[in-house]
Amino acid sequence: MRVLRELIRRPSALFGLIVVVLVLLAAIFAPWIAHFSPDDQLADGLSLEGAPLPPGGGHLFGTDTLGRDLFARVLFGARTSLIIGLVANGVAVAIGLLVGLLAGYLRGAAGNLLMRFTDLMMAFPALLLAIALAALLKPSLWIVAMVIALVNWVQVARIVYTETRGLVERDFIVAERSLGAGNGRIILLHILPHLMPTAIVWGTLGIATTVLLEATLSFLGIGVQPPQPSWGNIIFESQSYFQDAPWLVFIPGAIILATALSFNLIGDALRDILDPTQRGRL
Amino acid sequence: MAFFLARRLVQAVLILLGVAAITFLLLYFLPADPAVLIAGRSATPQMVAAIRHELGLDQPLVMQFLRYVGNLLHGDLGRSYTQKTEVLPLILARLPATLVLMAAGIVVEVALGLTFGIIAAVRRGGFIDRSVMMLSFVGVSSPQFVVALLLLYVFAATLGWFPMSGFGTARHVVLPALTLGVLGAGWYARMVRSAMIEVLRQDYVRTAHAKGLSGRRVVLGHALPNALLPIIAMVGIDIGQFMSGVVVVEAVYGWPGIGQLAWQAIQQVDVPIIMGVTLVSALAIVLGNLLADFVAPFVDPRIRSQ
Amino acid sequence: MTAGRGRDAVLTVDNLSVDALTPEGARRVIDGISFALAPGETLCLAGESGSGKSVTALSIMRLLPRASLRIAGGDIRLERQSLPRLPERAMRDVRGGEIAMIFQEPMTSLNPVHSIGAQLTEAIRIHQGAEGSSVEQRARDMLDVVHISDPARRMKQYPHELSGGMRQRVMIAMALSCRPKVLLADEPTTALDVTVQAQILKLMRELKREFGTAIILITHDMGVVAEMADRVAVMRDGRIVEAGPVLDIFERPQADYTRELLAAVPRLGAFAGTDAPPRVTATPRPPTPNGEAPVLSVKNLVVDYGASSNLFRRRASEAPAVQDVSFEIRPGRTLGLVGESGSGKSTTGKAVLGLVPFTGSVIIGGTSIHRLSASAMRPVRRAAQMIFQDPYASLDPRMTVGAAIAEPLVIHGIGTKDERRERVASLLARVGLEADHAFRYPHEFSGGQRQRICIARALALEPKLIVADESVAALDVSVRARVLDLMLELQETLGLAYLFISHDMAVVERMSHDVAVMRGGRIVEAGSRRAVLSSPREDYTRELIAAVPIPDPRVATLT
Amino acid sequence: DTPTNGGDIIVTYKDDIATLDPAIGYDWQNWSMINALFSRLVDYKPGTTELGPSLADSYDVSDDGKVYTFKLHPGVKFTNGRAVTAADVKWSIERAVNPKTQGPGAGFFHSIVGADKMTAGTADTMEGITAIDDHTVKFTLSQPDATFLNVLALNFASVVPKEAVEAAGGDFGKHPVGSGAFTLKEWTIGQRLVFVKNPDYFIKDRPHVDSFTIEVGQEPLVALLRLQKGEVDIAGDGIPPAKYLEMKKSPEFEGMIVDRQQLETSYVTLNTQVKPFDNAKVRQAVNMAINKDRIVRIINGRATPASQVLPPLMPGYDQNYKGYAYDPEKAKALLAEAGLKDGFSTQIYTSNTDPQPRITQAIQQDLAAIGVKAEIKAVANPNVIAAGGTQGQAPMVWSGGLGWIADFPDPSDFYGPILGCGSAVAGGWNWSWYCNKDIDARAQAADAMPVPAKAEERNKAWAQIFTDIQTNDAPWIPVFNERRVVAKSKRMGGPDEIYIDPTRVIDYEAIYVNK
Ligand SMILES: Nc1ncnc2c1ncn2[C@@H]1O[C@H](COP(=O)(O)OP(=O)(O)OP(=O)(O)O)[C@@H](O)[C@H]1O
Ligand SMILES: Nc1ncnc2c1ncn2[C@@H]1O[C@H](COP(=O)(O)OP(=O)(O)OP(=O)(O)O)[C@@H](O)[C@H]1O
Ligand SMILES: [Mg+2]
Ligand SMILES: [Mg+2]
Repeated sequence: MRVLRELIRRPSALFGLIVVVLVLLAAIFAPWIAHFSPDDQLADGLSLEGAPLPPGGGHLFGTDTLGRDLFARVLFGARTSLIIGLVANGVAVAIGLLVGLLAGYLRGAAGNLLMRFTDLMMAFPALLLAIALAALLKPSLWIVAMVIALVNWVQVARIVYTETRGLVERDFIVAERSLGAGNGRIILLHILPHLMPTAIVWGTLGIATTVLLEATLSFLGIGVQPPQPSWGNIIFESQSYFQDAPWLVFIPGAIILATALSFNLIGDALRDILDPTQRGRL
Repeated sequence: MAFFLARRLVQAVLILLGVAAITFLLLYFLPADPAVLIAGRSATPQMVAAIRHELGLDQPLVMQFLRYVGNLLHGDLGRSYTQKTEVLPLILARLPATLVLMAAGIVVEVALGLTFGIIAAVRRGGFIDRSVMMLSFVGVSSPQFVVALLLLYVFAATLGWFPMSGFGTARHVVLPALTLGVLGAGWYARMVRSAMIEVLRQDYVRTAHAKGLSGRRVVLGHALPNALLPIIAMVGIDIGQFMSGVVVVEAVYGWPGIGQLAWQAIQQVDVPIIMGVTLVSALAIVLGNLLADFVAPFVDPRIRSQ
Repeated sequence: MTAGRGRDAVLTVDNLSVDALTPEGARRVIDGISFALAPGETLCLAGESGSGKSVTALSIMRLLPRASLRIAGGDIRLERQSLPRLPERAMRDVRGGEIAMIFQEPMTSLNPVHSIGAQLTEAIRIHQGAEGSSVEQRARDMLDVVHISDPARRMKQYPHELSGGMRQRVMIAMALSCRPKVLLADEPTTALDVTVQAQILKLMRELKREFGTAIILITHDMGVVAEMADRVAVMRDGRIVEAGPVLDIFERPQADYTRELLAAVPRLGAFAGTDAPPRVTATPRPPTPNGEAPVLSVKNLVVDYGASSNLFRRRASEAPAVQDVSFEIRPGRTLGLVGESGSGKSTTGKAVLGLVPFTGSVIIGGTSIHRLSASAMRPVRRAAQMIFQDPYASLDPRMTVGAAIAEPLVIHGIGTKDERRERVASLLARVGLEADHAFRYPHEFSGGQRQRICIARALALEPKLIVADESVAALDVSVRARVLDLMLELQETLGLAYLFISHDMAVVERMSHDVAVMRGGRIVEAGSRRAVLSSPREDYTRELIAAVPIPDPRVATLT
Repeated sequence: DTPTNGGDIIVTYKDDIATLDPAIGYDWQNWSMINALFSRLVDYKPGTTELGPSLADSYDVSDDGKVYTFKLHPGVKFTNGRAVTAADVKWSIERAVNPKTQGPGAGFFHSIVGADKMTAGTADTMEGITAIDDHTVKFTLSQPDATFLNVLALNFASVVPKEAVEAAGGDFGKHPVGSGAFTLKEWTIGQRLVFVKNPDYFIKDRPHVDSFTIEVGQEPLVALLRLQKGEVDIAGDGIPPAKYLEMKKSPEFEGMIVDRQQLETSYVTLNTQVKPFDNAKVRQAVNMAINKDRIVRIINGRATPASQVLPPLMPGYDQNYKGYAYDPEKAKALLAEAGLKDGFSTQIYTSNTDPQPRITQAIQQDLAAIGVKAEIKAVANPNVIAAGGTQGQAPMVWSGGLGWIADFPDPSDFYGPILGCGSAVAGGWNWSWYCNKDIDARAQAADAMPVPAKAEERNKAWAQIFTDIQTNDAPWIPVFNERRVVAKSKRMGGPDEIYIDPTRVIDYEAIYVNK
């Protein structure tokens, strides 16, 4: 409650909060908000020559190259993209945190092994992994999310590893050990909270990139399968139309940007609020 | 140092072998059958079988892999299924362009990232800081294809300042490098900013001020060198990314880099090329990290004596 | 104000006020202070932590953090020039050129990525406009002046390759390289060994004589004040409560606060001839039970950091950090461990608690802890606790103080939530804090309070033995006195045994029953406090004792 | 207007040029380049489907249609200076058939005696080809083959010099030597190929341009921009959908767009071995469900809705057959008849390059309207091919992007490899897995009819075969016949059909620059 109050007090965080809430509402209530089905290729959705219709008239955001209502697609796409951006990216950050933390904390063979494994994964072109998984698994939204998580955790692990190495040397960790605290307790209560700023940066900056990555994957056939919309594949499908039908690229683009930015604003604010060392300080 | 390098080299070789093994295994499970693709649509099953035999695809997976590694040790990456030629020359022919673009892209990225990151850190919390952070978001959330084409329309097609396509002169590299740089600079700006904020509150920065140095000199001469380590690590990572992943920019600017080769190979499931590019990019990543480790002591003398 | 505020003052601070900007509004941290500094004079700023000493110095340099501190009124004049009104460009010439400053932390005040030479010559280049080999020569000369051997080689070295004392000398060389009129020294020796501190103080006096530099020396060590000052200004809560010539201050202190400050200063030799630490309370202490079994018994302890090897690297270290150390401590007694920096004191302390791998035997309360598994070690931990040198660093900044104190109880599964809460409250009370402090975070406390929190945490498990590693080094005199008193009181009431690690001889004298002197990883001399301090057998011990500044301006030890 | 000689032109493509080895190259980019580098015994007249003499001045067919004897044009030389002989012809075709060559054209030569042993790897030569003397070569077929001359006009039948192939050590595709209109002067991998005029070309007054340069790695959108600025003469990949309408309408591009029919049909295969498509009623029903007009609209009218397997330009195309009209109601009724009143769920495979996934989505929507839920599988081309060629795997495959463009203008090319029993095998291209023994027999009979003697009758027979297949069994949904679109600069001369040649894609021999 206190956190929420503090969030609302900051104008930038408030803005972020409003956008995020709007996007969430849009995702949840998409069927009630949209006048059209996102998959419905409307008979009058294309010009006679087959060109998409610009925003205005019956279509708030215009139509896409198949004559579907873009507004409806963006609304329903929010569901896909939020899952990709939040869940997939979140899982990636979580795995990265876990592996990096363990590798940095556990010294000796176990830590070394973990880090070498990370090196190996790092040296492995992400796209290839995705394609191979595409062939092995039946593509679905959740598989896509998993693939993205598998591809993206490595760099987080790297950074977390370095940071953990620094933290472990700090006196208060030694102090905890002298009190008899077990590894689990030290990791969860005393190291993890200090890694949150990094997690927040990667968690928020990563939203935009993963949403776009999903589009690349769908191009390779492992993304969400058509006609299911996602912000990424709306852009990707029609990026060559950016001159002739700019709304197809720039509307979802702006929405991705605003969403990622809003999460970042909230993240930044949360970091300040939750970090007690910032409180009462200037 | 020599010992350290030797150890890293052994590690690098192991990593490459690991990458080769995993890649091989993954590709083995792809449904596409190269023999069918080669034999063409007028072929009979016997012809397909004959070609499969020619390629050694009728042998067990382990044998195939051992043969691949054996050839690898002789510098033989195999023959492309679709291009019907040795893979190594195909990759080598595209290496110069890739390296040029990589160097130029990283230079732009780092230059922009450093400039904006430093300004944001120095003006922390202010209007400039916020604008820079906002821009960094625009950078990371822009679709490459659109940015590349926009730059091309404006600076090449309309203004005619740069050639629209190709590779060769310095003017050719400007737009592709700029595209990559603009898009990648966001990450760098963020990293530089947070590293600089940390460094700027160190005691030695205060010492530098106390000496009477100008603000610029304190920031660039004393603070910046201390904030460079994470940036160098990131450049190391980037080297690998550039080695395999700048398909879109290469395509828009007609840049003869490895990315296009890799993309075509992926689209055509040309396994030997995919393997080759994977290994080369893994090698680049490993070398990139090695390079970062190698450069780090020059930036931070403390590492030198470890 | 006795010394000339007149025309001959090189630096005048006139009714200076500084505000801290907080979300709640401005808070005054310096409140109308005035003083003047004559050429060649040394003014010591003394006073407890947070009294505004550093802020005063930074105000003079105009290096206050812009976002949080602002000069609210008054004037600072360098000869005739008013510094607050100077344009930034002109101020840059003043900084380092006319007023130089050295900081408390020699370890972090030099830039780790630039060579000593580069950092030294930089200031000379800027302020003297000189170039080339003459600058180099000048820098080498300065290193010579501060008694650094082999200056030519040092110029090429980097800060991490130098010892703390050497780094502080480099800082001084840097500060003096442009012959400033005024030198601001903010706790320049607090982080250093007594022996090194003595050398640095001596150096500063030489330089003052040679260059005629006026010095503002900030310190909380009254020994240093007595040693160095011509005049003293005592600060408290942003005000100067008393100022005057050093003899007046020490012999005829006017303000109550000054008297308090002086009373709290431990003097080496004050308790010469007694065996036990002085009583704080009137209650008679129980006779130290001599026959009891030792709480801690250490035999042939060796710690070798370099010995850990892996598949790729096997390197025998030249010298183990701790070699063949043996001692024991009985309940209710304190063993003081002294020695110069790097002699292995902390390592010994950590080994005793099983925090670093070691060989030899360590027996705590009858249990040998060598190679004990984590779970088997747990009950031992209840009996032995540690208080660290830096209380701030040893508290998790993201945990409330209450949670930190309850932490050991939680770890060892003692009590219910409510019981633990009560326990925390009583522990806080015990170390002189209030119950509602439990909900605050470490950064909201002063240094002394933090150290008490650490003590409370260590006491939570009712240990038999506490290893106190430099646990009062970071505190200023008055706070230090309170913490030491508390520790003694706890020893008396709870029968605690201490392994008390310090490089401050006076403090060791104050606290210990027995003293052991370490050097190069070995114990060179050990025995009862009386024996070691009053009639040391080793030259090294004598050197250590001699290096301690005596808080009496009439006794000039370091000339 | 008569063609003028001279000029250097630039052509762009997005993808790399794979190989210029005539025994191997088999995609629409390198097809025309190989065609220009080499010569064959017979060849098509530019821009037509009419066969005529080339390396061979004349030929002779035995009465039973089994023996073909060719007389070589005298004095023809490879560009390495050596004269072309009958032995070269024999060796070149044997090479194309040999499995060691790993060429995709081997199957075309199946009717030559000895071809089966060669493809099985049990023989090194084919007794069906004999070099009688330096200038005479004789082919003996195991059965009459009406398309044999067409086969000899394929790139795979190009004549290559043995010594050059061997000298190249497996890399002949990068160092081609032939006797065609052009020679390859430079190949910078990933960047450009430069072809220059062969001064000794045996056909008089050919080619017209001095050289043509292929620039690869060019994004089609950018290629058009460069075309507009005059940096490029032919944008080989054509006009991407995003630009098509704008360019069509803009007067600026007047005369720069070539837009022509080709021998192509885009279709959906219905796997006759997979439930419920094993029921002909179901296949007919889905045929009626597809709104082809709308699909054509989605690709901006760059195609004509198709009613049957054969494209309109192909001999044997049945003008009168109208196929299945769009009628969702009737489709639903048919489904109900088949016992699928509530529809069913299935999958449709498609290539993942634009616009194929979009077209598939339109098909998906049409199917949904009759209660058929089709899940789209958009994957890379080789994976589509793999899925189609695996028994029982892909219920439906959209052929767009891998579409059947005829190898030669003969209806048989649309049967054997994609609808005949012989290709309904693992790894085959008959993705409907359609096998009708009766039809197979009729096809064999039609192919044995000698041409040109019975050409008319043969075409009729084929027309009936395809009509019967579609009316009775409906293994396909023919969706549209796509037109090819090429953009060229205004200075390029010549009729449209040499820029979209029915057999050569682009006829580099015939194109010229206006002075
Ligand atoms: N950056 C800052 N922002 C706000 N308040 C500050 C800042 N720095 C110091 N203060 C406040 O100014 C007062 C004086 O601090 P100062 O650092 O001068 O104390 P000090 O006498 O040097 O103490 P110490 O002996 O611990 O170094 C303190 O109350 C402190 O909280
Ligand atoms: N973690 C470590 N790894 C390697 N060497 C170490 C480590 N900690 C300490 N040392 C080395 O062991 C020796 C003893 O160090 P220790 O910290 O015990 O000294 P100390 O007497 O406590 O000094 P100080 O008064 O400066 O705290 C030193 O040479 C030090 O460099
Ligand atoms: Mg201070
Ligand atoms: Mg220590």
